Amino acid sequence: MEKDIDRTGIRLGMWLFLYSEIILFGGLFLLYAVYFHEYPKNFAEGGKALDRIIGSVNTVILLLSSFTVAASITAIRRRSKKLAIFLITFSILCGCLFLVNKYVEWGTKIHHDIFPNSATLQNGPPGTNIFFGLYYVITGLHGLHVIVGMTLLAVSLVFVINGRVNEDRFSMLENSGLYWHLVDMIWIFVFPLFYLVL
Amino acid sequence: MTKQQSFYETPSPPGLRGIWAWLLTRDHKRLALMYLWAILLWFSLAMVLGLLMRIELMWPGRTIMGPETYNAMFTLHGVIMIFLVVIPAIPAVFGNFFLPIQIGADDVFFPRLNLLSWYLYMLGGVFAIISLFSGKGFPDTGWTFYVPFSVSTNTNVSLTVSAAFILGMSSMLTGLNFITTVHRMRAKGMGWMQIPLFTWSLYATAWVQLLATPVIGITLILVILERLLSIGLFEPDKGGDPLLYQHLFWLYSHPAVYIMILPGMGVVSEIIPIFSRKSIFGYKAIVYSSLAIAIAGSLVWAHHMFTSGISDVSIFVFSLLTYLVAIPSAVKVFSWISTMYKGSIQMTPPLFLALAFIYLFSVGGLTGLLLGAAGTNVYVHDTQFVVSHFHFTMFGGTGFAFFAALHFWWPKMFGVMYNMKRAYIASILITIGFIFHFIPMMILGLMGMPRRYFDYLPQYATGNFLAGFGAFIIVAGVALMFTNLLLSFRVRQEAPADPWGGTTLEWTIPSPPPLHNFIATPEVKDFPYDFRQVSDHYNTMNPKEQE
Amino acid sequence: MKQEERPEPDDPHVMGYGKLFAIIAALLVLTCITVAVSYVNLGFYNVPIALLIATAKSSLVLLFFMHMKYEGTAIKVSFLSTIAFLCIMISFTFWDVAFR
Amino acid sequence: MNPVKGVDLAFWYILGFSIVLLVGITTVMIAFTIIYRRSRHPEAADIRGNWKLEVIWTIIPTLIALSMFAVGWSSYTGLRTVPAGALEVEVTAQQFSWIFTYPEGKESEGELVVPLGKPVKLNITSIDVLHGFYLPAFRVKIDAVPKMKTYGWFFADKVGDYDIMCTVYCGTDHSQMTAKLRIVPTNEYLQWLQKK
Repeated sequence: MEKDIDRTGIRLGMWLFLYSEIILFGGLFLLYAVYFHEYPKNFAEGGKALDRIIGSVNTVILLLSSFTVAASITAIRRRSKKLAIFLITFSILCGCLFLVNKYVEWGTKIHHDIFPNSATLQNGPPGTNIFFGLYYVITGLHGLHVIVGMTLLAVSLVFVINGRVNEDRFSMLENSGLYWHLVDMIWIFVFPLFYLVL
Repeated sequence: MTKQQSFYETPSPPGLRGIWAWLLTRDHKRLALMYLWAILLWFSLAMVLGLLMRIELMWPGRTIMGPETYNAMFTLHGVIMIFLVVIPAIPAVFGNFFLPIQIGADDVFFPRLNLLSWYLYMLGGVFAIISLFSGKGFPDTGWTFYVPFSVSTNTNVSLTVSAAFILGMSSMLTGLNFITTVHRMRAKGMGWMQIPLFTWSLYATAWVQLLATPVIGITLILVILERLLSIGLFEPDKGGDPLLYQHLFWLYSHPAVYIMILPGMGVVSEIIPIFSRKSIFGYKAIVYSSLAIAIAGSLVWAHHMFTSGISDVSIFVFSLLTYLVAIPSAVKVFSWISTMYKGSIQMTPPLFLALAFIYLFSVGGLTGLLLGAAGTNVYVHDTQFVVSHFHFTMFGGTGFAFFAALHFWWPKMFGVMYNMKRAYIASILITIGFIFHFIPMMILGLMGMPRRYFDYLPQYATGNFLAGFGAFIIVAGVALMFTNLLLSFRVRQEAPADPWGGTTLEWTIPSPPPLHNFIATPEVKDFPYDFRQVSDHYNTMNPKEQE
Repeated sequence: MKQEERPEPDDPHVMGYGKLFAIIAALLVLTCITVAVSYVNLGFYNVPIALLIATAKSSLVLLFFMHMKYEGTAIKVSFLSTIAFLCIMISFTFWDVAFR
Repeated sequence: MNPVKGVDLAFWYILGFSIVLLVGITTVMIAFTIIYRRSRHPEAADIRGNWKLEVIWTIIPTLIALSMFAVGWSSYTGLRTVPAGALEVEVTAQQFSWIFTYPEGKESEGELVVPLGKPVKLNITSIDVLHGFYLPAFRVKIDAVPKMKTYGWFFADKVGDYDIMCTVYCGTDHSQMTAKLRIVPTNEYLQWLQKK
């Protein structure tokens, strides 16, 4: 391409996409707000049933990975390619760890017969059913976003290795980073809403 | 001027041939035309569905189909018309084609994303078709997919809903592309107040597309999850609240109404000044009213739910806000009419259609006032009156604006001129048929006939018969209009670069445009609607006399 | 359009490692606080406090990790509009559910 | 006041303004196309706006719109304020019929019989999907939502038969989901109530 790259324009496009993601989750947060208003007690009980430790660990994992992604951009711009590769790889591993935790967490819950349409939820109070319904939908959708984010980071990693992402052209990495941060930001809200409600 | 190769002759990216030059193109103009053919096809299909429904309703009882088929038909008519025709019609066809040209750019900012949008659009259409012929029976929920019915019916709703979801993605990505393009690719010297009004309206629309569409996205995902996993988020038996579905649904679908109408208003704002040879009256007022409609339109969704059991407090708030949305639309209508004051008006098919737009859209807007008031809303909500009202705004508004845009930009897009006389006859036929069709429906609604009725009580027979009669006239008119436009390819009466005497940038380049829209950097005027320089050369647009 | 005509107002700003470290440290501290507070029963106040801390955390991510602090007005204004729209979505629904 | 009157008043108020506006807009539009047609008026004036005019036509419609809102709202309060001493009938919607349950325990499907001269309050719910209770003659319309109680009321002021229809699409036989309202003199009503 002989044209100059309009990095600001590309970033603007990415941000616009992120807005739509924010609103997508916003619809779920709307449901959360209304049902919390309707069933505060069941929500508090449901929150206590979730494992606060796993939740906190996952929060820390995502925060750390966000940091390494941000640092990898600095690294690429300061031409330390090796450091950038290390940082991106670390972030992707963090994502994996997050998903493993999530898997364990969902697994335990499902083992205890708590999943959509399970007998326990069907016969329990409606508020609890709604709480866990929302829990599965929101964390599920979030998990899907983690996977997409990891894919984006993996592609960026390949590009960094083969030099298509370098100190002059790093929009791909930057945009993957923005996406990853957004996934982190959503988790920052999901965490207190599900694990810390009282 | 030596004739340049038009974009038809130069594929982009280069080296592609035949069908691939279209299927893999990144050229905004080719994509626009691909949308155009798809939309015309869908429109014709959905119109035929509508006609069949009207035939069924012309006589009481079963006429040509049973209730299951009828219910599937109005569902499909709604889904196709809303998601596949009216929402993408003007932005995807004329927006894609003319937004970059009007701001002096070579293409949209993300050409590849633009191609992806088209594929998503087609994929959504394919899903809609497949949903008809698979699963247990036609989807029969109406385009609103209201829960709990849409969750409990065992017809093939999931696939239809997925189609709507994919189409939403396509519309959202188009919006994203337009916003970035307007922000980053304006020609040098084009400030915000030098942007043509059509582009402005698309810009305002794009924001609504971008911010409102994800809401329907998540809502539809939840419907699908509900059907697959029965989570219960909207299921009253499991603690869910079906009214929340309606909130989420209208949170998108009300702003969507403005996604549909704003670009149409933009088209009219282009047409009226050109044929009045006079600057638009109150350029800034029109710009701000577009933005105001986009913003305020997002605040009034619950006025679709006044009888659904929501609280009286919310009815008060949403009814009040609804009246405030009416104002910017009124401002636009007044500005258009004032533009004609002391103009030099030349009647042409696009102007005729634009004026029909103003009339029919005013009827739609004014009947909207009856729907916005809490007390009268209770009376007419969910009756034929509402159906009539929104057809006045969606078909009388967006549909007519789309027809007007077709006739307005046809010579620019294809370089050929259609037959004026036939265009007039077709436009008049559609207008008359429209009134014949929808006024009886309005009266039926006031007499109390609910919507989505396969059969009706005897007192509604006359009105339904008349409406069916009108439907035939509309279909005849539309058929004539499309035939006339297509015949222009056979006759090949060449159109000049600027057949109407326009002032915006698209009229400064050849018809049809070359692949790279501008050879030299375009010169941007301080005011996009300055007609003082337009010569008398354009007094007649009949090319035979123009020489 | 030839884009080299437009002087690129690109951010020359590269986030220093030190600054990034400070942010991540602050984020971790806030996480500890919010978990700690959740063990104390403050009744109704637990929710607003948790949300307040979450907002503070996401603001840090937004402003520094996501470079929002150094973006132009277009992105800043549009982001705030998005958040405003989100707030309207949620709060206007409460006109209904809170008074039903 | 009978809420029907309030709704009709609001209706004519809004419709009146609308017709005036529509006729005005259309006439001016057509008149301009004729008066300023190019053959008669070849040179267009260069007018780009007039802020005074624009302010006026923003403010006046705002005021009209607000008055319409007020009229509409006050008519709505009539529909929601049930007078004391109303006869309360439980209405249950199901695919595809209406069931009316009286305080005395009588159940009736597809037929709502009420005594003349009494306000009647309808407590509406549904047992399956959404339905809409619509009684056009008395301007009553409210959705029937499962697990939720909604209400509507009317003043039975004239003997006669009236149609009840379903307005929210509810399945194949949505259009067949009708019922009859019969307003009868009180003694006839009492007799009907006794019947098994």
